[in-house]
Amino acid sequence: MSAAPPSAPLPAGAAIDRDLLEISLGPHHPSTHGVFRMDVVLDGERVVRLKPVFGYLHRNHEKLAEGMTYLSSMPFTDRLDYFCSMTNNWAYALAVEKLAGLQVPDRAQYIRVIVGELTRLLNHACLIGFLTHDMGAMGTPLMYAFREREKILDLFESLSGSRMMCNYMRFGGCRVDLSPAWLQAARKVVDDFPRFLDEFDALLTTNEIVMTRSQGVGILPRELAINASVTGPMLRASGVDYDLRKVDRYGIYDRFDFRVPLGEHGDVYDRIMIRFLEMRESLTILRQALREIPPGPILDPKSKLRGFRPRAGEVYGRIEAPKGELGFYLVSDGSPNPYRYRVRPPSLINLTILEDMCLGQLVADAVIILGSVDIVLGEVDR
Amino acid sequence: MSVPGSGILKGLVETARNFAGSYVSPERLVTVQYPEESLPPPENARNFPFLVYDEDPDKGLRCVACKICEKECPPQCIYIVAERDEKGKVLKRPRIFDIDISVCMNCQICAEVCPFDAIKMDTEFELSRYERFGALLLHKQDLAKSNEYYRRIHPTEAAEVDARLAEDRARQQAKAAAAKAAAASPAGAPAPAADKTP
Amino acid sequence: MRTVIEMVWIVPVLPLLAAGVSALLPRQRRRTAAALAIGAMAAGFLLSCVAFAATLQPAAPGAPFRLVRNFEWLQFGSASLALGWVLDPLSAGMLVMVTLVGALIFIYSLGYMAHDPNFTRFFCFLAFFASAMLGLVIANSLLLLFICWELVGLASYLLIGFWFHKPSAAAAARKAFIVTRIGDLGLLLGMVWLYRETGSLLFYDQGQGCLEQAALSKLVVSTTLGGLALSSAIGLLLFCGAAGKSGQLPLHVWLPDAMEGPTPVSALIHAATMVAAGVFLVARVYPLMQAVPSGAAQVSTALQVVTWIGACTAIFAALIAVAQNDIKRILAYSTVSQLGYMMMGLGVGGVAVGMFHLMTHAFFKALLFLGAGSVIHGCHEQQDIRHMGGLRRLMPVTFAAYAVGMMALAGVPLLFSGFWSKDAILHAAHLWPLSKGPFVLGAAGALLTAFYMTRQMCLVFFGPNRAAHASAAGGHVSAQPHESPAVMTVPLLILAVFAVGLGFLGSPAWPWFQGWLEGSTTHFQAGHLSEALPTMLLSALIVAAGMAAGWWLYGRAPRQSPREADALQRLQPGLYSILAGRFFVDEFYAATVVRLNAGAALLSDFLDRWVWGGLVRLTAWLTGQFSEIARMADEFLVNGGFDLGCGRLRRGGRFFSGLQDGQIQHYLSVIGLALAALVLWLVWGGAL
Amino acid sequence: MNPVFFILAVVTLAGALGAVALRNMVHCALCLAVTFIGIAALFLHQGAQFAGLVQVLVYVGAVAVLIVFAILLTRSGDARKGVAVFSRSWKTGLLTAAATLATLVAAIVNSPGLLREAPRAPELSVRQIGLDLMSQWLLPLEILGLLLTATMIGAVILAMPEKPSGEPAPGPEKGARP
Amino acid sequence: MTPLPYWLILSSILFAIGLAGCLVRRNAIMVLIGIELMLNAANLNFIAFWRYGSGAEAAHGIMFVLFAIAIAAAETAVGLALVIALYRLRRTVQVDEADALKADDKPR
Amino acid sequence: MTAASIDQVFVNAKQALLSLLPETLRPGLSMAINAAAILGTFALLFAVATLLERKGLGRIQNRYGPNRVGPFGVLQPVADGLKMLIKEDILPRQADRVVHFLAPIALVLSVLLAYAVLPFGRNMAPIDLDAGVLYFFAASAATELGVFMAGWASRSKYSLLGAMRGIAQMISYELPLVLSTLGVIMVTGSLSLVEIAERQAPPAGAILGRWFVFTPWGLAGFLLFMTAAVAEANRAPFDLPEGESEIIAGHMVEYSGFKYALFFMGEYLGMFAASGLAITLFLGGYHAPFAFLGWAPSWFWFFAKLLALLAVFIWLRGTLPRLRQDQLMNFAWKWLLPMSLVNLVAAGVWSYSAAWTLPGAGFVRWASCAGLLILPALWLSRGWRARVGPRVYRYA
Repeated sequence: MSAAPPSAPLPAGAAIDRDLLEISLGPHHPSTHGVFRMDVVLDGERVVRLKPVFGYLHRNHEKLAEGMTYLSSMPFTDRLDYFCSMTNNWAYALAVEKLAGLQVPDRAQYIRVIVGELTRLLNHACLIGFLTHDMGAMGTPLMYAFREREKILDLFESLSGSRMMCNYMRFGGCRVDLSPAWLQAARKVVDDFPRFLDEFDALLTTNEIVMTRSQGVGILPRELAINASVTGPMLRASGVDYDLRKVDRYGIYDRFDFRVPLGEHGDVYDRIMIRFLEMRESLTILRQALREIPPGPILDPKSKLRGFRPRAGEVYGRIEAPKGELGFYLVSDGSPNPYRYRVRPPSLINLTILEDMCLGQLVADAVIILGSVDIVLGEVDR
Repeated sequence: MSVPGSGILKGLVETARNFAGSYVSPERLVTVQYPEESLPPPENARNFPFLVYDEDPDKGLRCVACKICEKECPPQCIYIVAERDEKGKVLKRPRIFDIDISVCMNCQICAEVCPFDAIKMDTEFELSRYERFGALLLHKQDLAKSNEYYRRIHPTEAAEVDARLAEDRARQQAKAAAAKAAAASPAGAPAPAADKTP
Repeated sequence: MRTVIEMVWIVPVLPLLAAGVSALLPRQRRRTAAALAIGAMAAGFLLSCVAFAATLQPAAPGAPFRLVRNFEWLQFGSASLALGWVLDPLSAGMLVMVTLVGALIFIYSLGYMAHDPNFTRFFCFLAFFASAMLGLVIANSLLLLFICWELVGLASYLLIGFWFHKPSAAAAARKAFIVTRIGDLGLLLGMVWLYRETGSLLFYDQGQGCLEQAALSKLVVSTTLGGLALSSAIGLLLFCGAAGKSGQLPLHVWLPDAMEGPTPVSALIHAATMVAAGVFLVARVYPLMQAVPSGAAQVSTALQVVTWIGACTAIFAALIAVAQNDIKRILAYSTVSQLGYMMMGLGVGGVAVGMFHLMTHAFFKALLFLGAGSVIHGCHEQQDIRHMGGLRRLMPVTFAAYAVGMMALAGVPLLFSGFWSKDAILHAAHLWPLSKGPFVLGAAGALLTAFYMTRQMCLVFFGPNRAAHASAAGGHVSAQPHESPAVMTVPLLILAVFAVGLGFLGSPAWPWFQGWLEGSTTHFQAGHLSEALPTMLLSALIVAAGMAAGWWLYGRAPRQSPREADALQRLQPGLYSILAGRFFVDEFYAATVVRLNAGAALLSDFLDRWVWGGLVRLTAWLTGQFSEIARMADEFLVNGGFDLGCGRLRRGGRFFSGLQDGQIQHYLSVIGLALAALVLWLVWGGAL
Repeated sequence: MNPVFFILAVVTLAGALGAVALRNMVHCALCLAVTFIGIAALFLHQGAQFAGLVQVLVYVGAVAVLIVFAILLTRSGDARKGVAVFSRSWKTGLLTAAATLATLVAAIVNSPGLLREAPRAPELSVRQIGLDLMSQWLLPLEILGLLLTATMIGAVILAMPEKPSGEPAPGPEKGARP
Repeated sequence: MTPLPYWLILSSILFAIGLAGCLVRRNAIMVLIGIELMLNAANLNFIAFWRYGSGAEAAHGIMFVLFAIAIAAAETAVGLALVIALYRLRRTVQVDEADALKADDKPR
Repeated sequence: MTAASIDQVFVNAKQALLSLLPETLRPGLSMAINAAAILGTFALLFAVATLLERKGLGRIQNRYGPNRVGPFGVLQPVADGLKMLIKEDILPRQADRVVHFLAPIALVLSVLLAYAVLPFGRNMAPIDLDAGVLYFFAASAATELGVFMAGWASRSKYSLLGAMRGIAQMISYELPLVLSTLGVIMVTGSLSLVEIAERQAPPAGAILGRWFVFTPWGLAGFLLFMTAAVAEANRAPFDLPEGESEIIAGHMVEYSGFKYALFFMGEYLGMFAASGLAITLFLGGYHAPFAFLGWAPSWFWFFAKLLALLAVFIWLRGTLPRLRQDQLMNFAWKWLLPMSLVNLVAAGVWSYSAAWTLPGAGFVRWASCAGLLILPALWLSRGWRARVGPRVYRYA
């Protein structure tokens, strides 16, 4: 055990005579959700300084996109948040559609909502699984979540051809139409899902250990959340009513009846529970969408694959991705390639307040706080 | 609040149910013993691209080396060199058509942008090789698969493609016939130039 | 029936269980806690009644019923400590009294403390207190008694300081604890001494106990310092404890301050039960206190002291009570005064006289305190009687009950218990062979008692209501006083019945109480009545005089505003200020230490500045002169040799200070070496 | 001399030597544990079963671990170069120890009455020890209980870190973010 | 059976080693270790004398050892707490630097 | 073959074997046979347990678990063992070689020593020590040193953190562990495990054995003991010393190959030993649960109970997340320790009230004992209940 050298500047608030321990959690660590590193300075087991270090997975995504056509960037968006390729596609498609003035046909809108909400289900379920795994639950909830996720991924595969890297949406609609058989399968998945949620509920939400571990831990105050432009379930767990599906009403979300659950304490438990409740709301959206989906074309006839050149201009398109506000900022100079391409990744921005939440907590808390932020390093590092 | 410990008991009951359920309910025990049995890929499944040929693996390739796919390929894993004749004139077929499928990311964009339905997505996924270099760099002859194969793995899509091609061909022939008729009437025209469909 | 008597220890254990359980309860479970405490007390009361019934039958004529069960608590080596419990008329009477009064007060607290956030804790403490008190009562071992005694003190501390957020309450609790501790030191010393002399702390142990003949006869004959019999010396030490707990004269200061606790606490502890523990202790060890060598007919020294202190306390506290304005403080001083009466009764007339007053007093003082609590409750926490008045119409039930209590305390003849018990004391004092002093003091005290109670009645219940003045004068806005709920008034009425009826158990004509305590049967004999008639008449006269004086001063022309001067003050300003200042005992205690200190400092300063200073200056001058001469001699004669010596010394000092280097290991080495040398010397030096 | 005794004695003494002589203090503590175990074994060898087991439970299970904890807390675990391990007066210390040893040994050797065999095999059940503790030794036991309580409180208070004035772990002001 | 003097000599050596440890090492914890060794040596003697003594009173030796063990444990706890407190105060546990009671030259 | 002869088959076999040998060698050889039997049995049980754990966890998580090596994967432990044996033994450069080497040995040895007093069957206690329970705790006390040695010698921050956690946890939970056994010791008046086991035999004519777990204090003591035992064995939900989400594997992080396997084995052996003690103290030892099942040999019952407790261990591990360090400590000191003291009082009340003969005394006895346990339990957890609880969420 080596103390921080006495000459090193001490973090604010650390008692001078304490022996501080500096450990590096990551980049190869079981609980950092990828190649992410936290430089943690501990007083005993209490965190007095935490420096998130990322960039290990940087792939030059934004710069690459400026050198290729609009369409070519689509499969790369799959790899941002590799749990949620559908919503990534959607956000990008939304931005380009705004830029090019394309109209998405109704059926495609419905399909987008369906796959988007399915994505939310699988993301939240797995996140809760990962989080409880970080709490040491031996992966049991995670395995249950993965069991259900498989069913959704099967749906995605039979729809788009790939399980995770769907590359499904196109500017002005979707790539393939879904079949009645697919709809049937999707209904079955949606109908079965509540049973899994109940199972999860019994396993976790009133479990004393989970509550003890997560209540009052990693509190994110409302003001800080707003000031740090945190979005998504994190923000709503802190009690801010902000959901782009309600605020922007992009796509056709105004046609569905659903509620936005809000937390009160802004701690880890609230973040878990908000995701639980959001899954239930997603299920109601899905039921409505699967019931009401109309026939029709799935692609704007004005859209074209080859030689796509939107007019010059700039645009910002955003959606409520499972992890928060996912936005694409595009500048076009009228050429086939975007002039500027920028992603607003929710994971990265939600991660910026990690230290604020972790200070004064124990290492074990830091791990679950990180888990509760819900990051995917593909999106953080891009 | 209920009795302390009830939440833990509930959890224990839940895991016990899953434990027992895994013996009786195939819905819970979803694992497939992979090498012995494997799930059939769905019809839409895609993995790596291949080149479709009709009848002859070399001559029958539908590819005309137009290089649209090479340009659109996001990870730029396609390498095409068009065939030239002795005089250096570009012929409409590839001399080299390489795909480095260790780079390829299965996005299907090549297949989508191809105007000739010449490149399609395969469903083969067992691609492990023992060599580190070159084994996953597929050449034209490795990539060429017959249209029958294509029909087998993607029946619906292939049927659509076949129908479209047939329609195209019919239109071409009609057009050619019309042109021929027109040409035949005024003067002798260079004939086989219209034979550009593969 | 037999089982109940055998298992009388259950009586204190029940409230202990209740206290334990309600300590575990969350604070919202108010009803449960109250039900537990009251249930335990009620059950205890029933069991006590059964036990009481058993004691009605004396074991033999002249020997009261006594059931003793001892057991060994600790054994080390050959010695052992035994504890036990005893059931005799003394303890049975106390059991019934404590459980009954306690239960009533508990019920009363339901109403009084209804809005307190720490309701649960309150009942926990109450039950704990009751348990300790009951344990004290049935203890058959001075050790067990002492343990319970201290527990009672602890409970009292907790309850006085129940509203510990009030600094005055916290201070009062501390004061009570410390002052009684002073007395307890005496008790402890007495106990240890007794154990040394008799080898047993059991009161009754088949002839082996310390209160039984074998031990007493040994104690009586041996004397200690100043010819004092051992029994008296030990008895006096024990009395120190009793004086502390019962607020006898030098140690009475804590009791009035203890009124900072909630009123039910005042009623339970500082009127009815706990303060009676001192009296009970004296009664319990009475054989020891009164023991004189056989044949000698004089009164033992211990009893003389008890009598005089009791008498002085009685008159002293009564005087103070005359000039107090806080309704509870008046009652508190009255309690001190009555405790003095009890002590005096014990001294002059024996166990029965003292205990009889204790019993009657318990009921009517509890009644008075609860009534005062009801008044305070009705007047919105107003305790100053100058701000009351005219409550007779607003609180009729309280008034009636209070009046009964007041008359019992004042000793209104014939109908009220206080008359009979006080009369018994006065009668016994009158017959006391040594001096008539206690009788005179007691009679004066009785006069004063009647006077101040009348004053209080007049100010509180008669005349116009002066609460409006307080609010007009910027006090908190208070609504009209109102009658208290039934849960508070019903216990009052029950107590009132007892305050009236209990007196007939001990009237001179039919001294059943005395007979019961002594184990003889009694019959109605009107002849005794006539024997006591003169004293009765006298005391009736005294009471009448006191009440008349009170009415003349306060009732005739009721005061109109709170700020008006007191009637007595107008009459005798100097006396009044002394009395209102409570003879400045507190101030005396507080000031003695400080003043003494300051005076000593002044004296030292003076001595220092003038006497020693002068001497020093003189010496200095002389020395200066002398040194001038010496220098001459020095410089030329001594210097050479002295310098040499100094150098040596300095070097030696340096060497030795090097040994004293703060290095623990060096010290340890020296110790080790020395030890080795010592052993060597012992083994071989001795062998050779 | 009994071989069992000999082996145990050697182990114990070796452990003790290691415990005072090794440079690395953690090694010292571990050697100390070996000594304790050796002594416990000697107790067992003597037939003092209960005492031996208590020795292991208390010394190995608690005291050794405590010492190890203290070593870590005071960072004395690593013998740093250039820091003297032995005190300046180590010669005096050794001399004292040697003198003590010599004295004791001389005393033992010169006591003629000691050279005899053990009189009997001890028959002492745990129940007997318990009964003794609760009767004959009750007072010492109670006092010991009191002592242990006082010790516990004292040790906790001594080792409790002083509260730093102000906030225990001040983070940046919540919500006040530029 | 081993004769009694062997036990006593063993315990003497143990005691001497403990004493040496106490006197020779600079670290306060080592001093405590030395003390523990000495205590154990004493315990060994108790047991030996109990075993070889006349021994009618059964358990006296054992009792002494039991009490000694308990007290030694308490002593260690307090001693180590003191050492830790010392470390907090002075950042050192070398006994020869802990001589502040001498109060002259080294103020801290 | 009669039931009795099956019951005593191992004892008789050992006697037969010993009778072949000269008299002087017998005591030593008897010990050696015992040791060998324990080693063999529990090493085998260790192998079985790892397999069962992996299969059980798999099934709990809706997986198959290992099923490749041998039929149904039963040879998996063999494969694991082989793998562990042939893996490279990595020694960190900075590590203290000797201590690093000795740590796993010390750990496993001290755990193994504890087995010497467990009665595995009728007449099958290796040594019937008069102070058996004390011996058990004394022997297993040294495991803390093993953990410390491992953590310190590796010179890794993670392993040191893990070791500190481990020691703190083991010390804290040892107290309730010991205290919760005191009830049994008090009631039986003996520290000998054989005698304790015999006291729980079904009385003549009765069907149900007199297991201590059937009394309120026994049940509470059993639960307390098992909780503390789970923590002593560093098993979920108290597996903080090796909490892989924070400090990866704690004190074992720098170990590989066979030394790591030894640690693993130490953990399992500790678990078996604690379960064995729990069985002997509370679950009737080697006695059959019902008198009419007495035909099965006693050792069968012992091991059946052991496997049942093992299943509980696995089940808990498959279900529960782990606590945090401070919560773990609070739980030990502020809940478990007071509760084990209260349980001691309850046991006292129970044995004191045995003399009650009034009608309904049995019920009163039960009720008072249970109340004595439940009320403090609720009271002790009220601070926790005030802070932690299910929440209700609002919707925008």
